[in-house]
This record gives sequence, C-alpha cells and structure tokens, in this order.
Amino acid sequence: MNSSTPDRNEFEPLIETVNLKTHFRTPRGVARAVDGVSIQIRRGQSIGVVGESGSGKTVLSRSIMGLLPRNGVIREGSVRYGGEEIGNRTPKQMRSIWGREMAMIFQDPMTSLNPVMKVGRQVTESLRLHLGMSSSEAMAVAEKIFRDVRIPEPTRRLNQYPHELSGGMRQRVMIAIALACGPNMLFADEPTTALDVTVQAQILDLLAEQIRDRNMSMLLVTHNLGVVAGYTDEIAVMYGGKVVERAPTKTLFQNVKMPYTEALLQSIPRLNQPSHSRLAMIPGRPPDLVDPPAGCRFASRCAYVRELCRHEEPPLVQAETPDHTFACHFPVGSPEYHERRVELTRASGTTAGVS
Amino acid sequence: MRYYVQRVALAILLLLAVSMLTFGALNVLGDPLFNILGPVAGDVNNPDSIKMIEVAKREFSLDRPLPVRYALWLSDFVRGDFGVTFSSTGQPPVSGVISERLPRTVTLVAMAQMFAILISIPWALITASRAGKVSDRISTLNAFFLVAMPNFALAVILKYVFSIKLGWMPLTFVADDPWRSRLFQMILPALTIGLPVAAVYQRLLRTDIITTLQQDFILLARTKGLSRTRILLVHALRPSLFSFITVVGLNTGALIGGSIVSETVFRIPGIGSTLVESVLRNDFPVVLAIVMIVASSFVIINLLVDFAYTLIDPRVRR
Amino acid sequence: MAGTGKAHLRPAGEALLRVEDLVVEFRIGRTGLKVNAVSGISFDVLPGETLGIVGESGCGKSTTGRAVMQLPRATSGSVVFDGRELTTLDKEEMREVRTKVQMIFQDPISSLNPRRKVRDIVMEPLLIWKRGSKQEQGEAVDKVLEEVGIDPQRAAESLPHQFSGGQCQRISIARSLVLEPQLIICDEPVSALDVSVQAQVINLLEDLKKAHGLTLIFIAHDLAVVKNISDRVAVMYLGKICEIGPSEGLYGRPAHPYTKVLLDSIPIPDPDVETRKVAVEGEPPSPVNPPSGCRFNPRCPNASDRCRTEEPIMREIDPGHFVACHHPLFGGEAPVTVRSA
Amino acid sequence: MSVVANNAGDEAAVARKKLGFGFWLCVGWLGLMLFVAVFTPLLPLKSPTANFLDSSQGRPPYAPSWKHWFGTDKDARDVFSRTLHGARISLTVGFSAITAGFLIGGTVGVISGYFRGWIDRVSSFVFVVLLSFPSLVLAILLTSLIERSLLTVSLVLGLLSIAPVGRLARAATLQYSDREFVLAARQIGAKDRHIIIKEILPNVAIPMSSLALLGMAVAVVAEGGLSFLGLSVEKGITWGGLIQLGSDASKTLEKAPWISFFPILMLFLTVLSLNFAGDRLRTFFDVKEMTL
Repeated sequence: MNSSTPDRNEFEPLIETVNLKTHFRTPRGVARAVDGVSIQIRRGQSIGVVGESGSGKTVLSRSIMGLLPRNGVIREGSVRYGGEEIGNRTPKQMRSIWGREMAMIFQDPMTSLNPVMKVGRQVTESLRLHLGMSSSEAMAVAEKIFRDVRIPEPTRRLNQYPHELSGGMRQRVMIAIALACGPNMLFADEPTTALDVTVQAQILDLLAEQIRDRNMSMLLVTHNLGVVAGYTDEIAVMYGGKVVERAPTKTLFQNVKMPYTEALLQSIPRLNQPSHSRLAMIPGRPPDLVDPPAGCRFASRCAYVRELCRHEEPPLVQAETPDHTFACHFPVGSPEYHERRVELTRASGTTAGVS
Repeated sequence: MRYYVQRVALAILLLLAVSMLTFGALNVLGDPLFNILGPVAGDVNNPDSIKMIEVAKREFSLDRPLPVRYALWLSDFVRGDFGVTFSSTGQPPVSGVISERLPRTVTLVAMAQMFAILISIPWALITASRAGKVSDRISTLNAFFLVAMPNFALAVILKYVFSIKLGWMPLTFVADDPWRSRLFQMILPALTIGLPVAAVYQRLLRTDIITTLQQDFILLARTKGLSRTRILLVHALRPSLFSFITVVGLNTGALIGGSIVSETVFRIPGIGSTLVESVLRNDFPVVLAIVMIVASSFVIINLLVDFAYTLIDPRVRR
Repeated sequence: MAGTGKAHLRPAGEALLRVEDLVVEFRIGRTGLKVNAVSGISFDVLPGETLGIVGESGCGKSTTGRAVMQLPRATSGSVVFDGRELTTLDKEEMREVRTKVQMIFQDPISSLNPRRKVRDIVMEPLLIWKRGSKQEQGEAVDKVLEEVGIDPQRAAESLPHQFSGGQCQRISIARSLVLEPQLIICDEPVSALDVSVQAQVINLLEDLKKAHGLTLIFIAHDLAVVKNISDRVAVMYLGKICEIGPSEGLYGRPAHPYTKVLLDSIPIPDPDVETRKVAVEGEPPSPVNPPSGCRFNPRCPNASDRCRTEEPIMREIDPGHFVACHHPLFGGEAPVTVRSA
Repeated sequence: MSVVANNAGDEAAVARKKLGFGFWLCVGWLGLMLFVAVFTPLLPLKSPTANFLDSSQGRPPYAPSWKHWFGTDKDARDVFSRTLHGARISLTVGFSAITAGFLIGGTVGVISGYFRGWIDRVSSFVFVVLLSFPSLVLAILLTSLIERSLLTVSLVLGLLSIAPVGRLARAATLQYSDREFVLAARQIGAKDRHIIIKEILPNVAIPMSSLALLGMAVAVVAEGGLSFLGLSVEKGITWGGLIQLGSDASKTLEKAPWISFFPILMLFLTVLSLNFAGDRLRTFFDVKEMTL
C-alpha cells in the first residue's frame, strides 16, 4: 500500500520502543504515566494493551505516535519506526508520518469528528495533503473507502455532517479517515467503548478485516479483556505505568503468570457463570503515579504479596511459554503462590475473595 | 422554518414590549406634559407657552386615556411620524432631525464593530495558539487594561494624545466635509468604542479556541498530519465562533452606548449626542424616538445574529 | 397489544412492585417531535427478588427506572408499590413513598453535591425525615458508612471529589440505605467504574441485599453483570420488553432473536471461543418514529410480514420464561390472535 | 479519559491553591478606596468646594504641586480632595446597584431555573425586554425622568443589572438542577425549598458571588458614564463629572490635563481591581468544579 516506508528487514519490528518513559509535571509532582515500557510490534501484528484507567495505556499509544501536549511533558527512551528513531522528533517533523504512516482512532465518535465540517471533507483532507490529490480525485477515493468500511449510500453520506449520522456510522467514518492514506500502523484507543454491544461487534469485525486486508499493524488500547481476546495476536497488560505481563493472546489466557492479570480476569462477571456467583475483588485502588510505592506497584493490592515484593521491584522475566514475559517475584504457579493460596483458602473457609 | 417564524414572532412581541415600556416610562414617571415640555409646562401665563401646551396636548392626545394615546403614538411611529421637537423654535419634525443624524451613528457603530472584530479575531487566534506563554500573558494583561478603561475615559485620553498632543487626528467632526474626510474624522471615535469591545471579544474567543483545541477532533486532525495553522484556521476557528457571534450581537448595545459617549466627546452630531442633548433640554419627543429606534434596531440585530448562528452551526438547522 | 402483554405478571398480591402498561413520552425542544421512550411495558418484582433490565442505549431502561420513582411522572400506566398506586399520589404522599424506594445513579460523582461534606450527604435523608435524635442519626450514618466500607472519620472531613469513583458509588449506596428502603433501583451503577472496582460494588450490593432484605431493580447494558446479580431478567428494545425470564433460562436458552443477537455480540474474554461473525447489521432506529409491528423487525433475521404489521404478544414458553415474538427461537410460532381494541 | 486532559485540570488546580499577588494587590486597592469612601469627611483633606486662589501663580488651573497634589481646576478647587470625595458616590452606587441586582435578579433567576414552566417563560421574557435596550440608553431614559439622587440612580443601575444577573443565575441553576445529586435529593423526599437552599444555592451562589465584583465594575463604569454625561446624582462630586469638567473644552484638556487624568486614573485602577479580582475569583471557583 505504501512504498515510502523503510522496509529493510521483514523480521525487524515495525515499531519498537526501548524503555519509553512519559512523565507529566503536575502541581503535586511528576506523574509517571508511562514508566519504562519496551515493546515491539511486527508488521501485520495486532497487539492489545489492556489496563484500568490510569494504567498508562492511552499515554503509551500517544507517546509512540508523538501526540503529547507541548508543555509539562518529560519524555525519555527510544521509539523506532521501521528502524528509524522517531522518539526525538518534533510534532512538525512527525507531520509527514501522521496520517500517512500512522493513524489513530479515538473512543468517542461524537467528539472526535469536527461537528461543523462535512464528513467527506474530513476524509479527503489528508488525501489532498499527503497524496496531493485534487478535490475530485480525493472524493472518489473517499467514496471507495466509505464503501470499504460499509457505509451505506456513500455518496450521500459524504455530504453529511457528523450529527446527521448514528454512533456506529460516525465510528466508521473515523475508521475511513484513519485508513485514507493507507497507513502501516493503526492506533485504536478504546474504539468501541462508547458504542452499544451489537454495534461494537460490527466495528471490531470491520477493524479486524481491514487490518488483515491491508496488512496493517494495530495497537488496540482497551479496558475490555473480551475485546482483546478475540481481536489481537498479543496482549500487553499495563499497571501503574508499566507493562507487567506480555504474551501471545492464547498463552495469556491459558497460562497467566502475573497475579494482577489473574485477578483482573477473575473479577469480570462471565456469561457462563451461574447468577450470584461471587466475583473476585481487587481491594484498594490503583497506585498513585506521582508517588508510586517502592517495589512491585501491585504489592499493596496483591493477595500473594510477600516482604520482598514491597522492597524490590520485580524485573520483566521470560516465562517457560514462548514470547511470554512477566514482572512478578512469585508468579501464578510458583511454590510460594500455592503456599499462600492454601493459607488463604484455609483462613476464609472458602475460596471466596481469592478465586 | 418553524424556528424562523417563532423567532420573528418573538422579535415583534419584544418590540411591542419595548415600545410599551418606553412610552409607559415617559407617561407614568412624572407628569407627561412636563416630560414633553419641561418647565414650559408650568408657565401658564406666557402666551407662547400656552400655545405650546395646546400643541403638545393635541399632538400627544393628552386628554385621552393612556392605552389610546399609546395606540395613536404607535401607529404614528410605525408610519415614520415621530412628532415635532418642542424645545426648538419652529417645532421641526423629529423625523427630519433623525434622518439627518442617524446615518452618522450607524457609520460610527459599524466602523467600531468592524475594528473590534478585525482586531479581536487574529489577536485571539495568535494568543490561543500560544496559551500560557509569556506573550499570551502579556496580551491577557493588556486586554484587562483595555476592558477596565471606561470608554468616556478612553475617549478623553485618545483625544488628548492623538488630537491635541500629536495632532494626527482632527479635533472635531465637520458635517459639511466630503465623506472621505468625515470617515477619517470618525476613526478615533470608532476606536474609542471599538477597542475595549475588541478586548472583550478577544478574551472570549481566546478561551473558546483554547477549549476547542482540547477537543478530540483537533487531536484527530493532528493525527492526519495537518499543519498547526491549518488546524487553527480550518478546524478550530469555526466551532469556536458560536458564543463569539452571540456576543458580537449583544455588544451592539454596548457599542450604541459607547457612541453616545464618543459622539459627545468628539462632538459628532449623531443620534447619541442628540439623545443626551435632548434629555438635558427635556425634548422628549426626540428622546422617545431615539430610544425606540435604538431599541428596535438592537432587537432586529439580535434576530439577525440568531439567524447567522444557524449558518455557522449545521446542528441548529432543521 | 404487542410486547405489552401481561401474561408474565404474577398475582398482584405477591409482588412488591407491579408496573402495568407504562408509557413515557417526551417532547424534544421546540420541534414538536415526540420521543416514545417507553411504550407500554409491564413487569413486577417480588419481595427479595432482583430484577435485571438490559438493553442498548435508548431502549428506555433508565426512563423506566425513573418513571417508577415518578421522576418524571409517566404519561400513562400504573405503578403499584406495596399495594399503593403511585401514579395518582400527590406530591406530599409521593415524598413519603420515596423513603421506601431509593435510586442509585450511573455517575457516582455527579450524584453527590460537590460542595457538601460526604457525611452530611449521607445524613441528609435522616434530617429531612427527622429520624431519631442527633446522636442516633450520627450513629446510624457511621454504621451505614462502615457497612459500605467508607471511613466515617474521613467522610466527615472530606468533599466528594476527594474520593475515587468507586468510593463515591459506595457513598451513594450508603445514602440510599440510610432510610432503610424496601426497594432500590440501580441505574447503571457500575458502568462508570473500572473492572476491579466494579466487582467490589457488585459484591457489596449482594451483601447489602442479604443483610437488609432488599429488593433490587438492576438496570445495565452489560449482560454479564446483569446475569451475575439478577434472579430474573427483562430484555428491552426500543421502549418495549421483548423477553423476560429467570436469568439462567434466559441466558442459557434465549427465545427472542434480539436476546440471541445481544448475547452473540458480547466479546468473550477467552480466545478459544471462536469469535462469531457479526450477529446483526444496523443500529436501533430512532424512538421518535419506531417501526410498526414488532419493533425489532427491520434488523431481525427471522422477520416475516406478520412481524411488520402485528405486534407480538407476551406468552410463556418455559416455566416463568416469557417472550414477545411471533417466531421465537424455541417454543413454537405465536398463535394468530384477533387484535383486541 | 486521557491523562492529557487530567493534566490540564491539574494545571488549573495550581491556580486554585493561591489567588496570587495581583489579586491581593487589587483587594488592597479596593480596601483603600472603600476606606476613603467611608471616611472622607473625617480625613484631613482640603475642602473639595473651597477656591484656593493664589495670586502669585496667576489664573487657575494650577498644576500639581506640594500644595495641591493633583493640581486644581479652573475654579482653583483641589483636585486631590475632589477625586477622593468622588469615590463615595461611585462606590456606593456601584455597590448598591449590584446588591439590588443580585437580590432580585439572583432570586428570580434561581426560581425560574429550578421550577421552569410558566415562571421561567415570564421572567425570561422580562429579562429579554430589559436586555433589548442598550443599557446606557435605558439608564439615560430613566434617569432623565426622575429626581437624580443617590438612591434613585442606584435603583436605576440596579434595575439594569437584574436581567444579566438573573440570566446567569438561571443558567447556573438549570445546569445544576439536571445533575443527579438534585434528583437524588428529590428521591430521598427533600422538598423544593430544601433542594433550592441546600443543594442548588451553595453551587450557584459561590460562582455567582465571584461575578459580583465584575458586576460592580460594570455598575461603577455605568455610573461614571452617566455622570460624565451629566445624568448621574445631581448634588455631589463624581469621578465622571470630574473627568467631564476637565475635558469639556479642548483648551482645558490641553492646558490642564491633570483635571481629567487623576480621576481617570482612580476610576481605572478601581475598575481594573474589580475586574482582576473578580476574574481571579471566578477561575478560583470554576476550577474546583472542573477538577471533579
């Protein structure tokens, strides 16, 4: 689709971050929104970044893309795109990459489209800018993309304003805008959170299909484990600004290592559980990013915490399963984990609160 | 369509209420005869006064009940018959005075509004795009100074600096000069009115642009790789103009108020200065006519602003 | 009338709350258009039961909850609570009833007055109703705050914005509990919360229900959450109830095509479950101008001509499991009925 | 919610911690003016009406000097003393006008915003009618018809502030009465009066009260404009009147600019202080709302 991308090595990751840090200066001090994240995304790969609010998942995707506010930001570490360092580029230098090489889809289709501009023009804008098309050429391309994202009556829709479209249609328009110049990398930031269930399924299927057809890579940011399970190849779980576990999607669900991921999975109600089944809870609240606790950031909420966890930060280590890394001293399945589990079960008389 | 009809109906209702209020004020606050004639009303021994009293009574049907008088006055008013002025000899019709002076005021107010808009939009765009930086803070402070300067005081200062000390601008307005020099003579008076208003506009528009710039659709525009200037002009400006337009409409009233002061200081015989003179001379037919004309045009301008709104915001169209 | 049948209602004497033919209409602004938010629904709740109401945005589920509270009053229909008809009560009588029916809202932060101390907020209902002495009031408030897991000391000193979203929701729950109501209507109480906090609040509601013998109406768009907490579930679409039944039966064997579509659309947090292809096309139409016949017919895979003209009637297809559909997924075709006036 | 947005909120939170030096400077100036306005008769000032003719200096006006800090006017009256005396009427009118406006406009606005319905329609129409006159025009119309005393001028300017204040109060009330905490109060059985006083008023009154300073600035300017045109309080010294006196003839302005300029400076500083302090207060209170 796009020839200008540096394309030296098939095996070289399309995106690679090394120890990426994004900190914000706030009145209370420096908030470590993203605190040393190293990830790679291969061409054609979809990676899901999961976490609760304040885990840094949104900031991570924006940091990679270079979409950060101008003031009050401290950024460290490296971001490579197709082997080229882009982490130190200014927004002005990034403009040739934005839209053309990388695109982003936002959560709320209501607020993400310009309310006073016809949607057609919002799609053609980048076509004209990056590919130098004339207005009529761009319109023709826009119509084709509208058809690709299954917007009925594309010709009529191009001349409508966002408020004349339904929520699902707006999200399709946003996808059309993102796809317009045929980027290699798509960032989708909670793309379906504002949508109804039935529409969410449509949009996710559409995204998956477009990614596959265009051989694009995608970074899907979401809090919904169901969404990542069905639509990504790999998952990175974030907590307190760090990636705490990363694995191929299947591996993660089958062989969880990090107690936080396990607790997260167990706290969601499932359709296949009977009614009134007790949900596992994670007590307390996420760590303060301005003054994060020493040691493991999940320690104060973890059921398996030990003294070591409170002092020493666990490094990201390789699991026995391939491509699987996690940051925990006493991962799920370790002897200490089992020992504590037995204690907890005995103490409560049931498994409630643990599993 | 329904919306337009409703708005026009409301405007007509408003004009009626405004005229009732004005007419009522003149007839209820104090003696209407005194309000019309001033001290002459009490001077019942002077034959000239008696004649004037009779004319006034006839002209205003003072012996009829208030609602009837109102109806009569209103029907005259909509036909362009504003009565005669009482305080000058010969009792010339008010409409003559008005038609001579109104165009000057309209020019002055339009010029002031133009200055205010032309100054404020670029000023707001530049400061909003540098929000928080030193230049923005200095400009905010400047805006504060301008807003805090009452227009009569600003008029005095501008007159002192530019007309008296520097001599760049003429001191007085000469009604018989060719139109170009009359326009030139109006620059300073128009700036007097327009500058503080420009500061008001700028502060409002700057805030709105900053709010718009924080919206998701601006972020989306950035991810398209658009330049800052393009984002500012194409994406941020128009959605930020909604309250600006409303305020431009509402401020027309402030501009008219400003023109009263400005015309008085710079001695421009417009309807603003005429209003003040007539009030001081107790020439109430003129006062009534001017207040009505000003209030009506204000109502109509706001109606037009409402319609302009629908042009800018596609969401309001039905 | 369709979707509005009352076959699923239980004997009047047994139910704590019985809603019949509830209709709520709004006018939008100056356009003169009318939104049919709720179009004639009936349901009941037995004492101690939890009724879940699910549906997509705009289906009228929140409006239903508010109409029970008479906030605002329904356009027509009857709401009988504990033997009293609420729709005809005057303002003063309704105030009295509201102490027995309480409501919890979606946005935990907006539900608390930002300028009042949290403990005062929880105390408020007791002050309004002058329950007990000053000291008794204080004790009652501290007790209920502790019960929901909020430190009374901190609550006395802090404003709502000093608490997290989950804590604010706990405070809202405490406020609704302090008058010891019989029925609590929970309007999307966990959808603004993070997953881990959501579990805390759901468990808390379950505990409180047991401890206080409460009856709950739980309104939400998340089907799994509703299943977890409810004994009986009603599925709403565009102002109508399509299906109502015990949660196990309804989720295990949905009869209405819409329920099936909803269930199929949920992304399952398990990569081994094959992701189904899009379950349904399109989006719910506008409630301003709802389709005739069965309201789901334009999107329904099974729609027939009958569905486009005749509204389906609620009927029982399994014990306690009712559906309003001409061609349900099981239980046989609906018998052809003569439309009554 | 993105951290980016949170960050913006936090930035605003800094402003909330302290009102800043500028604010206190303004408050200081306003306090000084208030002191002057209240205690002018007791202060050791030259008589504002006496003529200080000085044959050695020729014909007045005299330029500022040790004897006359702000100089004198054409009648050799002391401008400093007159300017301080002018504070009295300006501030009294400004204060009483805005108090009247807030009491009447605020009450009507809150009531119509809360109950809506016909009360709202009637009051909104009255507001629109009042706002259909440019305020200076309406002020001129009314003051021209009455005996212009301190009370009546205050009342006229108070009347003018009813509509703008009322509209703001109504808008704020509308915004809050849709909030869920009001619904929550209603469903615990609170009466309307209770809801208005306990739930709505604290939220509406605090931001509104910060508008009081801005409103007072407007009233002070309006009074200045009226007195500049000779249509304010008939007896007594006003800043507007002093400015008018010094700028009436171009000759006076050219030769003795101090006659106008010192009152202008006082008026300017006072209005600036009111505006600046009011604006700071407004952001101070808005922010708390935004960080929620």
